[in-house]
Amino acid sequence: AACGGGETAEETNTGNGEATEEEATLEGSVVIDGSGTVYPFMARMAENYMGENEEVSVEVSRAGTSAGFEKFLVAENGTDFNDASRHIKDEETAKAEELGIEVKEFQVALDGLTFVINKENDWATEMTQEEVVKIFLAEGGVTKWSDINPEWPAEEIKPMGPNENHGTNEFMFETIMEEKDFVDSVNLQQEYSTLVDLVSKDKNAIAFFGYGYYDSNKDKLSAVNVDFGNGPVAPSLDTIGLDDEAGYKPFTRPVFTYLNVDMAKEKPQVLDYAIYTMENAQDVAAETGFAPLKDEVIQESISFLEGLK
Amino acid sequence: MIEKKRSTTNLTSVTEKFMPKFLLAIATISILTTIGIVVTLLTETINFFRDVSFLDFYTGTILKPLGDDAVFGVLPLLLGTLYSTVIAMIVAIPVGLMAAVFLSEYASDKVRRVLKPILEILAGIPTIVYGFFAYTFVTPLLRSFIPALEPTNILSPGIVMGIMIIPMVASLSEDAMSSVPNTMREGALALGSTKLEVTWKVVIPAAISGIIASFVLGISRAIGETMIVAIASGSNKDFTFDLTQSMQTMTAYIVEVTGGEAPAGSTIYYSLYAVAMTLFVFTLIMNLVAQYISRKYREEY
Amino acid sequence: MAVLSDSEKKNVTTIERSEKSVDKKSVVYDTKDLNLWYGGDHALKNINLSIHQNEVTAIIGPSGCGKSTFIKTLNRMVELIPVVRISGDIRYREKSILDKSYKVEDLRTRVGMVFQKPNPFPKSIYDNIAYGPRIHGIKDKRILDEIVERSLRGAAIWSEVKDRLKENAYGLSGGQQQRLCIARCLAIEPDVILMDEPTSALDPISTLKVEELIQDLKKDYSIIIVTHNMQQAARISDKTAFFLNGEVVEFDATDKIFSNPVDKRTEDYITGRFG
Amino acid sequence: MAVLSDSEKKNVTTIERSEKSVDKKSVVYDTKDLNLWYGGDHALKNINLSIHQNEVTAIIGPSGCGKSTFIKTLNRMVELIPVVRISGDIRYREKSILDKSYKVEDLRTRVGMVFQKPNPFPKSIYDNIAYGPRIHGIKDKRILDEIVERSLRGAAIWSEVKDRLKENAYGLSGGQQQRLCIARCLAIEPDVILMDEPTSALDPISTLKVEELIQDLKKDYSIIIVTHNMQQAARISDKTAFFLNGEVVEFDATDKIFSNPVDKRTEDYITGRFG
Amino acid sequence: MKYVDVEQVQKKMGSRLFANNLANVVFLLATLFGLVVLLTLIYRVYSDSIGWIDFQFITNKLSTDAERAGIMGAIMGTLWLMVVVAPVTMFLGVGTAIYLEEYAKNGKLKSIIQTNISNLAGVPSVVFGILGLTVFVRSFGLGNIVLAGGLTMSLLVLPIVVVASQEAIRAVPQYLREASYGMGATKWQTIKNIVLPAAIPGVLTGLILSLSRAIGETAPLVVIGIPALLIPLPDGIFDKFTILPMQIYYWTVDSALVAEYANLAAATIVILLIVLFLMNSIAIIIRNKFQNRF
Ligand SMILES: Nc1ncnc2c1ncn2[C@@H]1O[C@H](COP(=O)(O)OP(=O)(O)OP(=O)(O)O)[C@@H](O)[C@H]1O
Ligand SMILES: Nc1ncnc2c1ncn2[C@@H]1O[C@H](COP(=O)(O)OP(=O)(O)OP(=O)(O)O)[C@@H](O)[C@H]1O
Ligand SMILES: [Mg+2]
Ligand SMILES: [Mg+2]
Ligand SMILES: O=P([O-])([O-])[O-]
Repeated sequence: AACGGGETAEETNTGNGEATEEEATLEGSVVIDGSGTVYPFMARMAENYMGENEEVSVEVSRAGTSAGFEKFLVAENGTDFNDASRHIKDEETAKAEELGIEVKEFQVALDGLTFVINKENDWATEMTQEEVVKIFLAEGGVTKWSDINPEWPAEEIKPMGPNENHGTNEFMFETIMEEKDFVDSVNLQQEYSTLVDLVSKDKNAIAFFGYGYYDSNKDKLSAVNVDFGNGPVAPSLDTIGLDDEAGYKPFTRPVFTYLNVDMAKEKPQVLDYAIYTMENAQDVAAETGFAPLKDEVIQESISFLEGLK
Repeated sequence: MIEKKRSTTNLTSVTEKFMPKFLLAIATISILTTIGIVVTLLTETINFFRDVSFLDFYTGTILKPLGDDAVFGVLPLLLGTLYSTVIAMIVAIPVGLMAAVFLSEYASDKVRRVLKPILEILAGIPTIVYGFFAYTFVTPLLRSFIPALEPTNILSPGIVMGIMIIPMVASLSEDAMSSVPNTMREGALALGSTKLEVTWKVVIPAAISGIIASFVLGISRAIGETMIVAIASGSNKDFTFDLTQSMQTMTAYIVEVTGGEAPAGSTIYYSLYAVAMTLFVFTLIMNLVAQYISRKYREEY
Repeated sequence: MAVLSDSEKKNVTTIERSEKSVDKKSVVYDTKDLNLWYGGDHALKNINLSIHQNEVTAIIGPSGCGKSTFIKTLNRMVELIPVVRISGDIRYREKSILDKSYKVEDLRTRVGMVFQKPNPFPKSIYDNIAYGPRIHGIKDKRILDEIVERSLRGAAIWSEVKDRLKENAYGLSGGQQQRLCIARCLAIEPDVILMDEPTSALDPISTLKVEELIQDLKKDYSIIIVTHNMQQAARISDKTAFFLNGEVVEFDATDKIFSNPVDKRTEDYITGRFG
Repeated sequence: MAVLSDSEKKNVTTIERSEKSVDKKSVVYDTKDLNLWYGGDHALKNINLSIHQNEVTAIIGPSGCGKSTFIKTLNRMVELIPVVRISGDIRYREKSILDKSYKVEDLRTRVGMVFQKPNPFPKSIYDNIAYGPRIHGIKDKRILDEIVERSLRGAAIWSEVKDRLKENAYGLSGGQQQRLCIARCLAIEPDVILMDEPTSALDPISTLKVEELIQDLKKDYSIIIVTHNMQQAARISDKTAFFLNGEVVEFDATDKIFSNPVDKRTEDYITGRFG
Repeated sequence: MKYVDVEQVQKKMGSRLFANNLANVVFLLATLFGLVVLLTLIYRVYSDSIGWIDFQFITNKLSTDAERAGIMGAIMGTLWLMVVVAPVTMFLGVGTAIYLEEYAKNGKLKSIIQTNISNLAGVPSVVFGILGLTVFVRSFGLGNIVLAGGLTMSLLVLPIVVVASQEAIRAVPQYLREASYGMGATKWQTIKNIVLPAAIPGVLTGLILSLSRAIGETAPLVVIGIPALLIPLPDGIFDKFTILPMQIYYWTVDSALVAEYANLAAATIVILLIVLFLMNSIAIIIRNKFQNRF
């Protein structure tokens, strides 16, 4: 592969001279698992970090938010960070307390739950919030496109999304569907790549996942513009970031990474990486399809982390 | 010289006594491996059957390993495995057998010397490469004929698996046919048979157990094949009979669950072992059957 | 007797004629300047032989002299060896069998062959015999049954196997297997039977039985037999050809060859001075 | 010459003594009622033989009579075949070698063996010769060099190979290979050399060379040689044992055996009436 | 009564010969089918990789950015894996073969070991992965490092080396052993100095074939858990690692997300196939060179 000129660009926008000197002495590993939604963000972050810290190995996996928490909240050999596309649940917090693990939540970016359809699907490009949710509900009574709009094709809809390992699944189920059951025909997958592939090849497919995966696959997928009551809103970095009626509001969500604070105290490279992540969160978020956080959120996180030193 | 000899005698005789025991210890590693496999699988499988009843597992048509209402029925996986195996063998048996007949009965020495190594190359290609081939080439190709075919489906990996198994069936069947004595061929030719008749009525019946053994080994290989299905057959766990659909095999399930890194101790983690145990037993039976059949045929002449 | 096709009518007349004058029996095989090479090895040299109907012709000679090669040339089995080259002509029933248009399968249906080592198929006794008729298109069970019985009777083995026709032929003794192979050959109702040392793998008693059988078969078939055993040639054959280094040294009535050979080398050979 | 250990000093004296009175040469091997079975096969029957120092003893007899078996029993090589059972006694230098406490490796170091087919190791000529000394613990390059040269000279092959000691032994001709094997055997400075048809795979000229060598070696070693070739036995041996069906029919001075055998069977055999 | 009517036979001959000739062609085509697939596969992979294989691709580290991604990590991982697999399988495989061929009596134990080895050869690789995961990664607490993967792979390919070594040892002529014993060598001296050196080409061939199997295996490592994105190069057998087939796997799976990953996968396949081709060529050269030495 041709060597990208991007390398130099990235070097210039990271850290100051002082930080680099400090990092030069760091070594060891940082282990991150969790959200598949956050994965592209975290992978890019890790890659950038390792470009500057040759001796540190940052390992990023994407088992899904819930599966990730199971590996984060263990007595021994747990992960250092768990990325999450939802808030930590009460039972997970309880487990952390039981194990004596101090967990700290850092918001890293904003995401919008995006409903994607096949490029050939030229009818369902706009739906109301109610319509799009109905497709996924067991009691929604929708099996064919024509059940939503009689003018649409009388073909079976193929709803799909991430499986229960994923925070996105739970966000959909708990927040959007208000804990009503999924329709039986829903096809739940482990890998986001599978969903992208399936929708890109199936005219009747509709899937939900984080905006980032739509953003990087715009050539293969179309997004549904959702009408939340004020006219259809196209998901985009702008609309996700907006906090008003023109925004993508009910479908937006913060995404996080959870830090094992004990590990950060024990392993300097973990703490260093955490700080690095917060310092660069805005830039990397924009590159990987997330709406960046506000400065004050970032500052708050950094000062907490600096306090751990 | 002989004095020196004596000084080494002690060491030599110690080595002499020690070596056989040491080598025996090494040789038992292979047995330990088998024991390791069986014990590992069995222990966790027993744990699994504490959570899920044996009957439910082997008669259940619903497999939903995640979420609060997890259900473990292995039939969808068995069906997926059965489908991929049957499709593979539908490709591998006729093509492999015909290739074997060609190489053993029709081809001249020169032709055989060119074609056999090509089959061997085919057998040496890593399965991941076949997986890539199935997913990025065969599936799109098939979809242009069968529009209903899902992007991941059981048909395409089944076919590619069959192609992968062709060399195995061909070479083992050819071995069996080549060991049929020439006098039998001559006897049949002298009665006015054509080559096809000699092959069909004399050589194949005489070599039948070796040929069947090659089929059984092929089946065993198809049951155990992992990467092709893991890449190209998707992870649909529905109990469906439609081969244009995605279906998961036992092997692909194992890859999916370990790839998602199910935490130790959960039911889904144990289910990994129960499925692997089932897979292990199936392939073991197939291998033993193949060994039995081919041992029987070796005794024939 | 046999229902003959038109093309064979001519032969029938010949046969009848020949029965009158024993000396002028009709010619079955006629080789003209037959030469054969295995690669560069000249294995048959200018063979000119006429083989007559309803006779037993014995081919004798020391090991490697080309006996098997010659007999395998008569039904073109020798062509199975890729390096073989042939020149000259072989006429079977007046047609050149080396002709491209002559189908080997056809030839081999009319010229049966029995090999040195009994080579039954790994099938039942019945299926061994029925093999030939079946490939030639006979499917009728009754007809097959009859062919099987007749062939086994013809090979003097019927009484020994009639109760075990469905058993595998490999259960038979060596001598029985050889007679089974002869029966298998009879089942295609050949005109000529080629035999390459058919008794060399057999014990004396089985040999005797096969020899008797050959004497018996002579009535209906023409037989060409290769043998190492000179006593055997003397016992059963009408004519004998003595081969040496790929050449026919002498070919004459068996009595003549064994009592009064013309060639010194023949004499040396039959008196055991070499070979 | 060889640096002998204490345990061998005794032998040295024996050797010296024997040189004085040729008739009463010291006994090297003595077998008492030696019997050997391959499973149920009785291959050696009540063998009683005494073999003397600095003599060539030939073992003759028809194929399968047990010659190889006997000679392989003398260095216990026969034990490599799992089904072998032995009874009776073999005394080598007055010690019973069938005794459990007798180490075969020791025995085989003192009793060298040359086989029918030349069997050099797939190593260089040098390494072939040095193999024995090395396994017995000699590592010093200078000593090894000396042993190699002396052994090759002893086997009359030094001049032919001295410039190619580092080449693979398989590059030698058959006769050279056999002499190499003899040299290899000399390198362990044996007391006795066993030879099982050492020339049967060689051409006449090589055979002659090996025979001359054997005559020469007799000065320093005791030699037991199995041969199919009666002329060879007559030419090179002092004593000859005639084996038949696992028994010793006659054992005497070679002259006597060949000119005036006692047993009818010996006579029949050496005059070529069977075997 | 004549049943085999010469005319009938001749009449049928045409169709029988036609069937035979047809069969000849069909069987040839069936044999060539493999060739066609092979060529298609190679062409497909090659054309997908055009423009993607260059020096940078080989020497760069892994990256999520397709333009910058390289396979140095996978290459290093593969090499380190070999550092574990080669000696371990050699040691276990040759040891087992020597025991079976030279020491074991033709008894029950020998037949148990022998049967066991042929059964192990038929155990699906994914099951070995589970063994490795449970024993090496978890019970021994090694984690998903080169050593754990290497040990797993060693057990997987062990039967190949054992069988090849057995054949090689069996091919050493008995007369060489006899010659050695005849010089007073002990059994082990004979094995060490004569049998093994003579068998070594066969053993090496088996070893190379087993290594090429190990290089191409994916399933056991997927089960053991190789991270999808591992950028640092492994420095030893205690480091985490990835190997070429794993990289192909992840890139193939993710090719739906980033189309260029398919090209990267194809390029990696080309490299992998070249490596395998070279290894097999070496094995064949060794085999041919030393085939009929005795
Ligand atoms: N397949 C072959 N390829 C090359 N040469 C052959 C082949 N078969 C036979 N020959 C050679 O042809 C010559 C004649 O062989 P043939 O088998 O006809 O002898 P034969 O008279 O039948 O001997 P035997 O009595 O030993 O059966 C011999 O020199 C033999 O070496
Ligand atoms: N390994 C063996 N297992 C069983 N029987 C054997 C074995 N080796 C030899 N015999 C039998 O022991 C008898 C003597 O054999 P041996 O090899 O000693 O004969 P020989 O006199 O050396 O014959 P030749 O002159 O052919 O070498 C023979 O009947 C032979 O069949
Ligand atoms: Mg012959
Ligand atoms: Mg012998
Ligand atoms: O992969 P998730 O972001 O849905 O947990």
